[in-house]
Amino acid sequence: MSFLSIRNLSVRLKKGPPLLRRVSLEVAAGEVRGLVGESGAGKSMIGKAVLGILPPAVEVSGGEILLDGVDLLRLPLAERRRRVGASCALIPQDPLTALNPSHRIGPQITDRLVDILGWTRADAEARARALLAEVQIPDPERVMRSYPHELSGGMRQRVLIASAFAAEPKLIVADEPTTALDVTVQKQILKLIKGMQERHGTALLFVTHDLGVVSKVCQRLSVLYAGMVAEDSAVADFFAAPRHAYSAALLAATPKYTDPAAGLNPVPDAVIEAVRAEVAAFDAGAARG
Amino acid sequence: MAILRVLLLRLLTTAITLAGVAVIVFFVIRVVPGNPIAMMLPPGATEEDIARLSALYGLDQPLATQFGIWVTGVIQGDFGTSITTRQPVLDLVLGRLPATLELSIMALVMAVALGGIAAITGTRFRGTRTEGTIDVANGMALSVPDFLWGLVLILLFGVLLPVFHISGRVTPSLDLPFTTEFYLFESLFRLRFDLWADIVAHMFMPALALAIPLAAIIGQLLKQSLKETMNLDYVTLARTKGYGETRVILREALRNAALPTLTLVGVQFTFLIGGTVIIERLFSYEGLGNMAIDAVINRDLPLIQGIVLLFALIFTVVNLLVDLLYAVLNPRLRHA
Amino acid sequence: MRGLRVADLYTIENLRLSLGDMTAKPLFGAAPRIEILKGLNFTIPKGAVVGIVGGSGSGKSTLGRALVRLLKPSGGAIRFDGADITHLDEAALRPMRRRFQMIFQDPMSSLNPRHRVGTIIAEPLRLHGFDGVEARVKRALDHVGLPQSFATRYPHELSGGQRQRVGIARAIALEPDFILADEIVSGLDVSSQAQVLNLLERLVAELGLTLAFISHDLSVIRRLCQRTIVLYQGLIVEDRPTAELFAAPQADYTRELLEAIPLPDPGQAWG
Amino acid sequence: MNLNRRSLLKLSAATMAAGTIGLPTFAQQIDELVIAYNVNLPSWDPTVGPSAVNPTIQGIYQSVFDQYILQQPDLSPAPGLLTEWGWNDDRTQVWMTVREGVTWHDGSPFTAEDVAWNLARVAKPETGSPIQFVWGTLANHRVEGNKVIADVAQFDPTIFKWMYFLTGYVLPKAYYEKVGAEGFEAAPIGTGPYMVEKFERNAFVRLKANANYWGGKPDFDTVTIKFVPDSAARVAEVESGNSHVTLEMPYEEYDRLKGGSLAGVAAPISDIGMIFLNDIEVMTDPNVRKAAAHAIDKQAIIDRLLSGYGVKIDTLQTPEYDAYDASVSVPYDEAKAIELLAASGYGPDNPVKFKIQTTKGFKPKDYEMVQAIVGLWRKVGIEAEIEVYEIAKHYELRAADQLAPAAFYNWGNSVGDPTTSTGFAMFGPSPHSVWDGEDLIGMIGPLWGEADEAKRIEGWKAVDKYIAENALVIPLLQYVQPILHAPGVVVTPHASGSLLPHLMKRA
Repeated sequence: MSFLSIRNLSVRLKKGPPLLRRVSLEVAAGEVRGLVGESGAGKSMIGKAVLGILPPAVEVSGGEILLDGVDLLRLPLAERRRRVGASCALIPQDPLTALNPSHRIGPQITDRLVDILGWTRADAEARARALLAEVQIPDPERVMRSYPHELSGGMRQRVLIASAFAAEPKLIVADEPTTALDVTVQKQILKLIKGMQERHGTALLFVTHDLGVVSKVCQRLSVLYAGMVAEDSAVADFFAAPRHAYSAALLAATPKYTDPAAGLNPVPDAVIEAVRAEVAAFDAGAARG
Repeated sequence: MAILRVLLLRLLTTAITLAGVAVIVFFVIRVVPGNPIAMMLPPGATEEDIARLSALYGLDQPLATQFGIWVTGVIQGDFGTSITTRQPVLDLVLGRLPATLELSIMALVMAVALGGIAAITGTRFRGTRTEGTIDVANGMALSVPDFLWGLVLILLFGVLLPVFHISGRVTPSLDLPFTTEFYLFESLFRLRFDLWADIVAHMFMPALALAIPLAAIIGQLLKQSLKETMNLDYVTLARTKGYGETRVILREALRNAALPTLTLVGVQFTFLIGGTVIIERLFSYEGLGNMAIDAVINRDLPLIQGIVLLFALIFTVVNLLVDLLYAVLNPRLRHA
Repeated sequence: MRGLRVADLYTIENLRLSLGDMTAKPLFGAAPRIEILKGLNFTIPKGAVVGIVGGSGSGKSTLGRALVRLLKPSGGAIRFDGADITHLDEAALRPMRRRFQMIFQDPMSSLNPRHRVGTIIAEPLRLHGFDGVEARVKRALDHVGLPQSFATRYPHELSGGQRQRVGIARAIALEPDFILADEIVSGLDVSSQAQVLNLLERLVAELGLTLAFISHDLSVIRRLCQRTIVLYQGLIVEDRPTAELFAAPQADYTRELLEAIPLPDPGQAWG
Repeated sequence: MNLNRRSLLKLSAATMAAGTIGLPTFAQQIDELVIAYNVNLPSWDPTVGPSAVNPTIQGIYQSVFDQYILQQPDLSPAPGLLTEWGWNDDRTQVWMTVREGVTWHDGSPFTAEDVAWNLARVAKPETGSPIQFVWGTLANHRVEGNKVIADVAQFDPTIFKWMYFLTGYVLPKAYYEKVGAEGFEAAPIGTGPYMVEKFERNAFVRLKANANYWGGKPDFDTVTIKFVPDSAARVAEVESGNSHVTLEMPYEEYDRLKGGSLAGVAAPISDIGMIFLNDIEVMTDPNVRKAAAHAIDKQAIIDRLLSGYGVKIDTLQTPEYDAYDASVSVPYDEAKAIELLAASGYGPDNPVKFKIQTTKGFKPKDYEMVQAIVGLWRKVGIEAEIEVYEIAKHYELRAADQLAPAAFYNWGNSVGDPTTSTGFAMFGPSPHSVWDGEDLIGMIGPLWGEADEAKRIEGWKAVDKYIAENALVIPLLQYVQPILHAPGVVVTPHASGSLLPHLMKRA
């Protein structure tokens, strides 16, 4: 059975339009699933719903989020928070804003271990040092005493990765973790995440808009459009032959430096029309049901 | 390095500011109508009496000469002698300064506590009726000036439900073993909690009256700042770690949200110290402000000069402290 | 290339630019200068589309701002259409400003949210004394493929791609000789990105524009630009026709950049 | 930071807790009398500096120090430290018999030497007595047994009245010479009914009864005088039981509280409200002055603005003063005012215009009174423009003879002598007067040195009558001082306005 199993998850703006329309997907233990789509497709809503960090204006309107077989949505808030905190983690998008500027690095890695999981400070710090070494940060001791602003963007992202792996989570949500980075740094970070994920056997829900990144990191992917899953495929299958017209168009629009003539084809209007019709039909069905 | 630079620069500007204040206050209070001699002339005095008394207090000298004498004295630590109290100005103002400082600090502590609690509660329950209630209370606190709060408090806790003292700083019948004028601190230091309780019962209302408007400002600003901070990535990240909402506010957001509030609180704190003048009068609290009003009424020129200079010094020192505190709290500045 | 010098719109010689480091400012005196651009030499021929690429901190955005004289160089020379604009003051620059326009990365922050699209495009036209402003606004909207009805909309009512088109319309309405596009597609979805790039390509051809295109994305550069300048830590490490550069990158840094790009292809060797 | 935050929270929690502990005490039986006083006491020396001539703090001075001559609550003199006094026949010497058996608060004996030293001290210009112009009229002070003799340098018929007026206090010679001015400020002693036990500037003074007081030990052993300048706070003080006695509050508050748990006395005091007229501009026209005087309905103003607490006056003398003449009357007469103005060509359609200055809040309802007067004037054809000034500015303008044509002011005269009311207020050459008419100077001039007391008083009465007939000043009212007190204490008001603890008794 999958570690994470999302079934018919619907999310909407409070008193507003749906943002996710009965999304279902599975992430097996140790598996990396990519979530791709254009902005507004709802890809990062899924990760937020799992972690319980949906914006205040957004609510879950239906479905189940089974984590290790337990539906998170039915748990009391405190219990859900504890369970998620113990077995899941987030690698956020922007390393510049995801570290608290007034706390030193060390406590930002060890806090969950000490405060939530009840480790001793010494154990937690030893763990943090080991992790910082694992993410190839030179002189972990010094970095732990540093403040975020003393570190470069790439270093901060490494800290965030180390922090995400601190409690040996079963699942990590990586929400566009390299979008803010230079392409050369991106490569290092992606390799790092991939390597850590493989070594620790962690399942990864990898949210990105970049099909190139997906092709390097993920085993399976879900293509989203307008809050619906357009396609759920193994990565190799997808790039060989996308099944859905929309995902095919998305692939065609992605530029490839190796082939200047290819790519840069905007998604054809016909495809957009077709997907819109699909959404309309879905909403009509939802209204009836 | 950054802090040292700020400190040096500020010491320099403080000196310049104080010199400017000294010049301005000296000449302004001699230009406005009313002079100390007119204030002490009884019926029947003649022109000769005016001249005689003016000469006695040195007021017959040209302004520039008077200023020269005063400045020379000030540089040597002699701020002159008060006309009404016939005591050295420096002794008088230094004797009253601790009372005002204690009152201001108590008010600041209360304002920070009240404003902080309001902001944190409002943030914790944002979007609910609790936040609305806090906003309304904040608005009310802000729209009423401190001395009116003083009157309201006197009626509430002085008359209707008499739990606090209305006037003074300490019950006159108590024997005070103090060697300093810092009663509040010294009573704690000497473990005389009976005296401390009496002093607090005297300070409570004036301090609260001063604190309420500032608490409202702190509450409003800090809440706004907290709410913005609560949307930042590191706060979201902390939530995923399993922390509860209150813990997230206190641990992750508060310190960062407090920084922008801090500078403003510094400015407002100087207003609060200014507010002690009228509040001390209302509560007959024996501080600088109460003395300042008497000094102005009696046109006690040397005393007015001394008090204004001291207030100016307090203002600049407070601003300096706020800047330093800002630097200490903000790691970015500290390491720059 | 030497023979074509007369046709160069921009000639950049030994361009240096340094900025004060306020974090290290001493008690008295000026802040120490940090050198951002360390002596650049290149030309931009009329009608060319030049890509400027580099990582963060390479100085590419600083270079762009120097070209349109939003920043003042600390050394070297910038010649624009034969005129030395290196040290011109603001008053002297004002009549020239129309001729080099800039499109920004974040269209939302560069468009006044209180003004309608029509006003946003018309305002600089009026400022520079154009006649027939309304007709020009309509033409500009046509050029960027937006319906004329968009003139009455506000920026927040538009999608990211549409906003970026408004930014382009505003720039081309002034009939400039040169447009600097700074990371204008990096915030867009691939589909909108493709649309905007196609639009730029068409406009360059139709209007005979000279375009400098700053980006960190080599895939985009390759599609659009005839020539590519690679910046690394304030220096030009490679300046060659795009096709040659991609076929056989010469600088280590260029190679590293190319190899780091994840192609949408699971089969790519990406190690 | 954590430590700070925690300690801040702790401190504020402790503050809350302390609020409930530090309850004020509410004594049913008054052991310690607490008085909420309306002004601060700046200085303990009652003979020099501005405090010495501030009428409002004389009550505190009189608790600690004795005056040469005792003044009784009705303003009349009685034997005090001096038991007898007078001039020799040709008025070239004064003599004073000093009471025997009186001791200073430190136990040392009070002697004639003390009296002579005091009189000589304030007569010297370098001492800085504001009343030196009075004390300087005596010279060559000397002691003969228990008598003090002094030569009259310049005859002043009021010299003995000053001995129970401003600066007329007796300080201890030996002690003062020992401790000096600063030492005396720190620990003042006198011969008065109370001794200073503790003084906290701007806060309170704690007094202990003088068991050896020559006039008998006062009723209350301990009296604390709290300085509470704000009237709302003073009212709260007595209402809450924190203080037993207070004075000077709005009359509405007085009326509200005196019927309930508190008692009250409201007696007329030697302080009047008046309008100075300056002989400039239209005020040189007698018709305008008289019309202005007749147009004011003083009783209505007292009733409406002061809740009836005030006594209408038509001269600068109140009924308690020596030169009071009930026959002089300037009645409210609107028709007469209109008639007078018409004679000078003014009327409601062509009003006479001038400026009137007033303080705002210095005396109860001062500004409101002037507003009401301006309203009454408007009805008869006087258009007065109000200018508000500070009391300090009033003094300065008056000393420079630059007051507006009309200026509201109050005049205290606790000695009750006409020289210190009409005399200084209306005698042209005095810096206090703004009326410079030669005829009045001629009338007043001889009275300064008049040795025949009956003739002197009659002379002043004639002056007051002349002033009233020609409307050279507009007297308005005599103020009434409201005093609130707990039922457990009986307060005897003093017509001088001084609130004297030793006159208070247990009920």
